[in-house]
Amino acid sequence: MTDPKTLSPLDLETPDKTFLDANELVINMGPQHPATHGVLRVILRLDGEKVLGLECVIGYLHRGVEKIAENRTYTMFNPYVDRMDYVAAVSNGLGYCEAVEKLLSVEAPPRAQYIRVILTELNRIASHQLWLGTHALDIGAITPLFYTFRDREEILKIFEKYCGARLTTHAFRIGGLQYEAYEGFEKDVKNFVSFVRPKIDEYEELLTTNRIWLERTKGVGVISGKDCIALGVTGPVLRASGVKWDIRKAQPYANYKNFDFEIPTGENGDTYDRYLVRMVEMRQSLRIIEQAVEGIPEGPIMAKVPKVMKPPMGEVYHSIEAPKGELGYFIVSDGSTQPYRLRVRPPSFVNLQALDVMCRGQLVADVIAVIGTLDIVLGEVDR
Amino acid sequence: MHDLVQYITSYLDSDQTPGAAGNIFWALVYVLLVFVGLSIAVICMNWLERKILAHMQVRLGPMRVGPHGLLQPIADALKLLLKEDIIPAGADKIVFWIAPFIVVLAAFTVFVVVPFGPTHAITDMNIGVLFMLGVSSLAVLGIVTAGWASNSHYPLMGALRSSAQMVSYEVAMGLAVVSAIMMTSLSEQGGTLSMIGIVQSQQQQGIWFLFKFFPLGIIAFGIFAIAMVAETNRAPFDLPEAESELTAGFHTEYSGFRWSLFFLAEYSAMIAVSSIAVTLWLGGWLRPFPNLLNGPTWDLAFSLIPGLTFLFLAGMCFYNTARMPKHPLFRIQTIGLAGFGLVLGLIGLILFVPAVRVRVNDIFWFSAKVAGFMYLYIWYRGTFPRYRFDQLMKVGWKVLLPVGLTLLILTAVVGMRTELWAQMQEVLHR
Amino acid sequence: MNPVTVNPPVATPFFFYGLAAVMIIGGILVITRKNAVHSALALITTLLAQAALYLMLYAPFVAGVQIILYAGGIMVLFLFVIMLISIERQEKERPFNKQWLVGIVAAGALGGLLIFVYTTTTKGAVLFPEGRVSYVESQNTQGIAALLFDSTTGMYMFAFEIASLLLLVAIIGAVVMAKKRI
Amino acid sequence: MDAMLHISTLHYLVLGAALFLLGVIGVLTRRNVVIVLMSIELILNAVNLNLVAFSRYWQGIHGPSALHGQVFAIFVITDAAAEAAVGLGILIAFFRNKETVNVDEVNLLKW
Repeated sequence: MTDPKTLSPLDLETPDKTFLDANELVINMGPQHPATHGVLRVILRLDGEKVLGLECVIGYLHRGVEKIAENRTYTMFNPYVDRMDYVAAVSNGLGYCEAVEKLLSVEAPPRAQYIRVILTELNRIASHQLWLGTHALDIGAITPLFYTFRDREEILKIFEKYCGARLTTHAFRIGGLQYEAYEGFEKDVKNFVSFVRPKIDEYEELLTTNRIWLERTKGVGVISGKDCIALGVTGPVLRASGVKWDIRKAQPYANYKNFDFEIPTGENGDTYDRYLVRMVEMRQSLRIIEQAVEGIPEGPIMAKVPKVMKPPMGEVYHSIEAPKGELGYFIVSDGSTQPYRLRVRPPSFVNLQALDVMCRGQLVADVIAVIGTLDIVLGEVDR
Repeated sequence: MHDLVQYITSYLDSDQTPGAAGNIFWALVYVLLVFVGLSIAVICMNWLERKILAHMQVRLGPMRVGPHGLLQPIADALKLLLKEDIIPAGADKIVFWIAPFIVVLAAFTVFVVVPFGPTHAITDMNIGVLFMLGVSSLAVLGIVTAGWASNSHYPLMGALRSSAQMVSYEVAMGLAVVSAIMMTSLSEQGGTLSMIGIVQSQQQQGIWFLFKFFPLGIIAFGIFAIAMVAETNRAPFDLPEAESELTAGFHTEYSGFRWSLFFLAEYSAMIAVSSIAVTLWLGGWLRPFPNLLNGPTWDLAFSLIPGLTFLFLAGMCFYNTARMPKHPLFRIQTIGLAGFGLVLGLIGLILFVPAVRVRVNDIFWFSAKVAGFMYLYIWYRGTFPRYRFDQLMKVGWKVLLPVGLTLLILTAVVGMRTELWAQMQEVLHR
Repeated sequence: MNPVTVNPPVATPFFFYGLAAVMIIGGILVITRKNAVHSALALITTLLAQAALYLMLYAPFVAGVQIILYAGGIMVLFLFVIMLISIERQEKERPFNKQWLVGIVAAGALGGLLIFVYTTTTKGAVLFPEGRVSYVESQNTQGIAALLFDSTTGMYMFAFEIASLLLLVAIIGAVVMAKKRI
Repeated sequence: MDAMLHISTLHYLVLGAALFLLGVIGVLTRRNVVIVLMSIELILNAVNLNLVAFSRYWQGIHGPSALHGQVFAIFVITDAAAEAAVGLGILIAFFRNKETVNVDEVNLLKW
């Protein structure tokens, strides 16, 4: 797990003698720790409070999602993907459905695509809100958490009204949607947009110019764009480092090319920039939602998809821009009803690799901030 | 028997505190009163903090135990007392056992010299401020030993952080205090370290030291206000118990009764440092504008405020009683809330009795000022993220210390400007 | 600045003997405990009892300084250092050195000398005339300040400045000694 | 019995002497440098007690402003602070090099 080029493996055998004579202190953070966002275990090698290096130990939440896929039909596997990034279940579903659609060479009808975009972007806002709340909580500001959860509730209500579930929605079907948008869906979404816009200002009011917040986040966990690309880091983390890479623009899927939105980028690649990027992303998502709601076409919501799906032999890789970064599905089909192999490229897992680079030379308290800013979900890291 | 009665009643006419008057009976009564009052204040703080914080965070806070969660602190206390008291296997048992008591002792002993009024204090010490600073600095011993005795990494780190933090902020705190003490020397009876003397000196100079030598007084107060938050390990300086980093800092391994002692100590320490701030800068027990709005009419008007405050609180209770859902399930709660309002109203009415009114006025204003600080603490907690350790040290040593030193010199120069001016004239004329 | 004569407090002997006992027991614990933290805690107890004795001697300012500096400052430093260095090894080792017998004998001899001096009268006169502990309340803090800083009575001003210089030297010395990399 | 109940200067001196002896025993017999330093603090405190007691005695003779003993006590406390800081600094430097805090292992002039 440790990259030998950058870090010699941690010596966990020799016990640390004292704070003083030993230059290094090895401390174990997690898997039961309030700030590791789940069951992440981080082994820190410290000099006093300075981090010399760290190693992530993962797998405490491993459920073998990819293996399960090999024993399920394409349709049956669909709900499983919701359980990976449970914070952004809709995005996961979108990625999977589109990947299978690509394999089947079908395309969802326009109306389905529009509703998909609305739900996915709503989900992106929900995910970012949850991130903001927990991240601020890690840095010690307890109030934003309650604000974001209050507003996230509105999104979850829309999900619940649409498909009956709040968290693991299973909103999409291969080839389109199972449910037609309910009566008043558009009105709800419009209401939500006008409701949440001032709320985002409210979060920013609490944090953006807060001196302590600035001191805690500026210059913390800096990572350059080059390093990001080398490590495969994607999503807001990459964009905050100044690389303008968003799959919605770079390889448009699901109708995104019809919408007018901007990709925010940062300059310094520090925690504060990542915060700003995500805040702007929320606003951009609102913009997309507004356009999508205005332009929902009438028409069918399901493409013609066979009842028993037997995709032709072959393989397909399809990636989407999930809230946390590039979420890719690589599916190998042997022509049967079940995938021969399904591999997920989860953004959290890849982004977590950057933790070591970002934390070197920082203090213990910064590790917390950096874990928060990476926005990992352990369900997705461990799968 | 008659002597005893005389001994007891002699204090009531005294213009000194029982300790200074050598009246042991009343001193003990005051010790008891302060102890009970402090415990009640901590309980109230517990409830208020949760409620205020909750309302800041768009939620309700405790609502289940009693009307509006009024009995929640009592339920919490019961839970803590009944909880198993765990001593970790590798812990140093004696030290682990003693540590919380050191902290509590330090936090409570401070109140020996807190002046709730010119005669309402356990004793008036010649070195009151010094005593307060000294004793409150003893709390760090308890914290360090607690962290060490737990024999675990996180508590030890919390303890080391905490001790470093408290020791460094004591310096800035001391400097701010000295600048206030220097201001006392401008009054007729000369400079003093006695807590009561400091308030009397403000009364005599006709100005709260907060506004003295504007803006020097306010800056000194600001330094103290920052340092006191750090000193009590509260947000945004709550690193020793930084939840997200060190789980709970030095008291990670504590549970049950011992943990509740730390809790008690934290809140009484908050009240203690707020009392120092109130005494030094906000005129202690003096009511607002004692010199501007003087005369019997104003005196009467201000002395009615305590009673009115309690009547207002009682009114709030009755209003909420009327708003309670009319459902059999809520009957007990409704009655409870009404009863609570009744008690508050009775207290309010008692406070209108002239004999009580005169005696309690001081205590009311002092408590009201301290309560303002308590609200500030909660407000900070609701608003600020947490400082990082090096930033905290930077604020302490590189900002507060130089500012405090400069302030000290400036205060001395401004305070002695007439003498300095005279000397300069002398030199020039020579 | 008027001295106020007050009556001798009633319970003085009780408090004196109580505090003396605390101090002696604390002192014994300091030199006998294996664990340095226990020693430090015993020393803190001793120091606080001594501060109380200062109060009994009508020296409140010294008592205050004792609490702030000794108990709140120096002992925290001690505890800090004890926690920095490991003490697991010391637990198992013998706490006394090889010449402990010689040390105790030497200290005993010194003690004998002191007892001899205290008990012997010089030319028939008692060393300290009985009852000369005066009960005069004075403006203690102001008095000390007058001795330290006043332009007329301040005879210790120079010594005070030297003391501050000593502290400066000590600060620099401690930093140079303890810093890992300067 | 009266001498026992009437606390005089001598009482404080005896207490000071006892503390002083305890400190001396600690310095001479203990191996742990930290405890040796603490014993030195004990000695300094014994001296302080004597000084303050003398100051009291002196006040009885020369009036309330004769506080020289207390001033000296404050100087001694200052001194103790300096001593503790430097002593513990040396201790840390020593510990870093030798990984021990025992005085009888300090047997080299240079290492």
